[in-house]
Amino acid sequence: MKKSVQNLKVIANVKLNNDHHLLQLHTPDQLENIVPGQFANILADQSQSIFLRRPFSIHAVDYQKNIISILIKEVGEGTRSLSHTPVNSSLNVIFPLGNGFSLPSSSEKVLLVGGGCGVAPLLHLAQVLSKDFNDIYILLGARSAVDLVELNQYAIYGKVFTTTEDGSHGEKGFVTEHSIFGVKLDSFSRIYCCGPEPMMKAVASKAKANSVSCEVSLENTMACGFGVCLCCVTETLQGHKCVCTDGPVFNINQLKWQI
Amino acid sequence: MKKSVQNLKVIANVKLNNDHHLLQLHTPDQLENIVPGQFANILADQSQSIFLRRPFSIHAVDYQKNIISILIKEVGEGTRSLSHTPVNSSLNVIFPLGNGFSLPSSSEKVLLVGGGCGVAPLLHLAQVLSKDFNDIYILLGARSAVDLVELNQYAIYGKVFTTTEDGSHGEKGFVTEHSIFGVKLDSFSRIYCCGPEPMMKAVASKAKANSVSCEVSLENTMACGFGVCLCCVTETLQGHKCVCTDGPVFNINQLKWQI
Amino acid sequence: MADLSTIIHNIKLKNPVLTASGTFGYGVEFDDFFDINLLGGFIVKGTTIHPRQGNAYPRMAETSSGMLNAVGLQNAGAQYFATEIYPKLTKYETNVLVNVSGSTIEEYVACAEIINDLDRISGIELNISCPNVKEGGMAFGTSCPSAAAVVSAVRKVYKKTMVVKLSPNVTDIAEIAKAAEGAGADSLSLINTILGMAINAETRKPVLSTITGGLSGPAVKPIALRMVWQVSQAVKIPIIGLGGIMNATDAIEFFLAGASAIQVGTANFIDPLATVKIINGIDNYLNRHKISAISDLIGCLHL
Amino acid sequence: MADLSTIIHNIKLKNPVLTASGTFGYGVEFDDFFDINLLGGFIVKGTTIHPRQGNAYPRMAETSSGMLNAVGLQNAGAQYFATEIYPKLTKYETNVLVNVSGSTIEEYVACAEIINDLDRISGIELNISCPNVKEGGMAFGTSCPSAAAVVSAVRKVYKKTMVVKLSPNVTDIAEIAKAAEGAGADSLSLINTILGMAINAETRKPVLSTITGGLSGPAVKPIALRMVWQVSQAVKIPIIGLGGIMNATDAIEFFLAGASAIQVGTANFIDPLATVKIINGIDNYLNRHKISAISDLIGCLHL
Ligand SMILES: Cc1cc2nc3c(=O)[nH]c(=O)nc-3n(C[C@H](O)[C@H](O)[C@H](O)COP(=O)(O)OP(=O)(O)OC[C@H]3O[C@@H](n4cnc5c(N)ncnc54)[C@H](O)[C@@H]3O)c2cc1C
Ligand SMILES: Cc1cc2nc3c(=O)[nH]c(=O)nc-3n(C[C@H](O)[C@H](O)[C@H](O)COP(=O)(O)OP(=O)(O)OC[C@H]3O[C@@H](n4cnc5c(N)ncnc54)[C@H](O)[C@@H]3O)c2cc1C
Ligand SMILES: Cc1cc2nc3c(=O)[nH]c(=O)nc-3n(C[C@H](O)[C@H](O)[C@H](O)COP(=O)(O)O)c2cc1C
Ligand SMILES: Cc1cc2nc3c(=O)[nH]c(=O)nc-3n(C[C@H](O)[C@H](O)[C@H](O)COP(=O)(O)O)c2cc1C
Ligand code: FES
Ligand code: FES
Repeated sequence: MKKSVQNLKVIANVKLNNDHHLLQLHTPDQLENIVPGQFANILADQSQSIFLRRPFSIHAVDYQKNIISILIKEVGEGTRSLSHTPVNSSLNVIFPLGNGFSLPSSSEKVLLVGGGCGVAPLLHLAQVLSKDFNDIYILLGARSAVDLVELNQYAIYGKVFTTTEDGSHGEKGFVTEHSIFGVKLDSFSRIYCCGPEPMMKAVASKAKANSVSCEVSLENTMACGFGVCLCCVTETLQGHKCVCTDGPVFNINQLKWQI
Repeated sequence: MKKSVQNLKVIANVKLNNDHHLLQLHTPDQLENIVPGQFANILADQSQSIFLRRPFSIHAVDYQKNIISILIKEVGEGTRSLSHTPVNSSLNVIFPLGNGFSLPSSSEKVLLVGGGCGVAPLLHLAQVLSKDFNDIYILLGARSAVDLVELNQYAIYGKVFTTTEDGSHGEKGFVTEHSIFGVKLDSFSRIYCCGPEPMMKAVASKAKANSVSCEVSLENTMACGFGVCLCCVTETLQGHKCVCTDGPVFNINQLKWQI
Repeated sequence: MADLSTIIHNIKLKNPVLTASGTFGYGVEFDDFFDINLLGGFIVKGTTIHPRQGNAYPRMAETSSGMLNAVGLQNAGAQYFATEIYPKLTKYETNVLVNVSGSTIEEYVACAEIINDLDRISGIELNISCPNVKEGGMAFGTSCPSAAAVVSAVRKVYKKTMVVKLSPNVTDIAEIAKAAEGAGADSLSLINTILGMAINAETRKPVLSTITGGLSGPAVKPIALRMVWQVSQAVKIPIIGLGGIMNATDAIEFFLAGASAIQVGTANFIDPLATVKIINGIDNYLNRHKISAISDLIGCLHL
Repeated sequence: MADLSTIIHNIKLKNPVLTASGTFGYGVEFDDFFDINLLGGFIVKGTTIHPRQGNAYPRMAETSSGMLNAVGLQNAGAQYFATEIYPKLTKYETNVLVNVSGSTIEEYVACAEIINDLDRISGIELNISCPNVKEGGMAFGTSCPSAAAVVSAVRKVYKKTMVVKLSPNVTDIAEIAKAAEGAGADSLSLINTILGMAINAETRKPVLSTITGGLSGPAVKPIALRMVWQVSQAVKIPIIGLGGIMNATDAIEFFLAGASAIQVGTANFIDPLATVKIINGIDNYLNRHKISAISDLIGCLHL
């Protein structure tokens, strides 16, 4: 789909837990193909402390109803303001942006690993992957059971595993301590990963050790979101690349990570 | 009453016409004496274009219920945002500020002249004056009948006369063209006036010609509202005076107006 | 429809709205959003003779009504621009200017020479004001002799319209403006970003990898407007005003202060359609005020 | 409760929060709001040897995250201050500093001499940076020789702590800072307002009677922070940082950049209680980060 600037109507705003909200945004136009991992850059109410747009992964897409969903974790003023957008008001959104995950061309066994708010693009990814009969394992990590949102949604598309740091849900520990990583990781043909950078590096390192192809979705401070400001670079083997256009998804082999 | 910074609860917000709103603000503390003509400096939602507070005359005071009313005319972003403050939310208000009108010590025949949004402090003034058996004439001018708000409120406290530029209510023309100014103006011992500057100057000139004492309430661009920034000066015979502390009410004899 | 056309030396602009270098990529990034031929013109990214990787991440900090950037002139070099990017820009019918930068006078000259050979480029904007590079850049724009030296050296090799972009990080911008005019500038653009800094109180670190960076956005508008006004009193060549322009009203203010054209920078990030809205807004303003041509507004501040 | 005390030359402040000259009147205007003895100290309005009417109305323009003022040092003169206002200030137990200005070196000296005789005044802040007066003011603060001249002249007559307030309207603030230090300044405060301009597009007139005015508020914070950082690298005397401080986080940023104390200016207009909130906020920050004293934060930016 071509990127565009649109005023999307908020048709639902569901509070999932203390700091997560799920927003459903409706467009009157027919949605065209959005690649899982692409994101939207959203304008919050401008205030003294909110000047720029805020980027959010596209969490789910409903092509029938022309709805995109956004999962928002409150971390500062912008996410707080957006989390409290009233239903029926509209938000100014630039989307879809970025490259998205690369998808298998035939059925494969894939592992999706998400932690914290990094889970957002994985639902859409699972949704799309599940259409092509892939064998989908989804591992989600969080601090505690309350931080694991929408597990039932993921379960529609794949086998869901969890870890929590306090052991209140699934296995205790970090995602990379989950037993999936203990057994033969190379039974997976691909790993898709999204979450805090240390977690992604840990996953990438396991993937690399087992020679499994691995893609990660990076975050970065963005001013534009569509490749014109050059503020969002990450170091790659081909030099500085923009996370907003060359990414946010990168194959770990492209990155200069010490793993 | 000592000035203070308070969060006041909006207990009513009534749309009076296309661009006027009446806000009732409640304080949990007992209100002490507020002089008619004093004002409040209110913080609107801070945005890129609203940084400073906005000053508004105190329009009416209810000492029993601890309510002050504010009459707001929408002219820009700040007044637009304040006009749409939802009931039950709160506004940060510094009040009461400024000097207020000087009140007669015994019963007198007084004329209150207001135009446009300048009518705001006159209701409170009429309210207070009426307690001391003064004979109160209230002349209100506007562009058209729809712009004349709350006439019935003023009628509680005095005899109300009106002018409109299009003749849709009361006499046609500007306030100074009203027949009150045609007959013996010196039957009044005081004139209180509030409105656009050209109108106040016209009234002041009639008052001066008839040797009637006249007080006007000035507006000015204010940064603080309580006398510390020195941004709001007006020229007086005693040099620059702050409209926010030495005013907003001035006797016309203090001013350097060419009338 | 009012007459929005304006002239910058030899460049006739159909309307006075340009985009600021470093905020509009190479224009192509906006093709999805609108037809950029609607613009008076656009100015491509800062170009240098040698390819530059730019500064390390993080390069951006949000501030009150503004942002700091520390991009540091990341670009693939003038030769790459000429062979790989320029051909893609020839599809546009509007004016394209190239923002030229360097660490030494020789680098400026070498870069300008390459651009001089590109037919469809209407002019260059000589960036003597980039605060985000260790050598050269802003250093040239902060003293009269060095500004004059680089401007006159480039003047010798560059034949078309040469706009010189001034730095706001100076005591007296009018002096630098006069020096640039004297050395052969055809037009002046101002302001580039103002040197600023952001600190993360929680991590106790500077937000930017370079510690300081360049401030842009509405926060700087009052400063930009003042400088355009001061420069317009000091020089005869046309001025292109920029700094914090978000809407048509802001643009009008710059015309009144003396700018013959304006550039839109940071606003492109917040609203990619800002420029078209500004063009329409200027037209509306002129019609509402019964002013038939934008030229009747330029420098017409009532004092 | 962490140790918030800090030292500016001979002045021991119980906490690092002062108020900026011209934004806090003579302190008494805040008596209704809070006990101003809670402050580390306050700095009274710009005082000159001769009474000044200040500039004509309008003197203020709101801008994005900031404001312009063109007050122009309205005050009743040093003698009036000494006889009429000073006696009212002796009731305060906290530090009171007087901001001193002038059109000539002689005027600065004469004014400082009068203040020198006032026992309860802890120090002066020499304002060589006011952008709103025709003569003197900022002109002294924009070149090293003139800054040094006025500072050393006042140094001869003023015996207590002399803070010199620098202008941000310069190419290289570190140079001016060194000149002031060399000439005998005990401390430096920065920044004063940045020269800016506002235009009303509807009336086509400048908003301020003086055309240009001084910009303050959060819009200037990144610039102020950068300058405090630059000056802290250049001088040994303590720095008082200001410019756009609205809350405790802003204040912490200035300490990290190298300020030993801070001033709150424009924020007082928006929230008269801003200073007390900032004092509490700094205490909370130190406790949360387990830092026992503010002195452990000053200049401790992790690079
Ligand atoms: C491509 C992309 C996709 C994203 N998808 C989602 C999503 O689906 N759901 C979601 O809740 N969030 C997502 N984020 C993160 C989200 O954009 C930030 O949380 C948001 O911008 C913070 O805004 P704020 O005003 O609330 O916080 P701020 O006040 O701006 O910052 C609060 C804190 O968060 C940190 N922070 C701010 N922005 C980022 C960032 N981009 N990366 C890392 N740390 C940051 C700041 O340093 C600060 O400590 C995504 C970011 C990117 C780049
Ligand atoms: C002592 C005092 C009492 C006031 N009482 C009332 C009242 O009871 N009700 C009411 O509706 N308004 C009152 N006002 C005016 C009110 O403060 C302004 O209308 C308001 O500040 C405008 O804010 P804004 O953001 O909507 O408009 P802005 O966007 O700030 O300005 C919109 C337009 O209004 C003009 N303007 C802004 N402020 C003023 C001002 N103070 N005086 C004259 N023109 C101005 C601007 O130049 C501009 O043209 C009073 C003002 C003062 C000083
Ligand atoms: C991310 C970014 C990159 C920039 N890169 C350049 C550049 O390469 N060359 C240049 O002359 N100016 C550059 N600038 C400065 C802008 O062109 C402009 O002068 C400045 O941002 C002020 O305008 P604004 O407030 O409208 O953004 C850059 C600005 C930003 C924000
Ligand atoms: C209305 C106003 C009046 C000022 N008057 C003075 C003054 O008399 N002397 C002075 O040194 N600075 C004066 N200043 C500058 C402030 O002290 C301070 O340096 C500046 O506002 C930046 O700080 P802020 O952003 O916190 O306001 C004044 C500022 C304002 C807004
Ligand atoms: S955010 Fe602007 S280039 Fe990526
Ligand atoms: S508004 Fe600040 S002194 Fe009147």
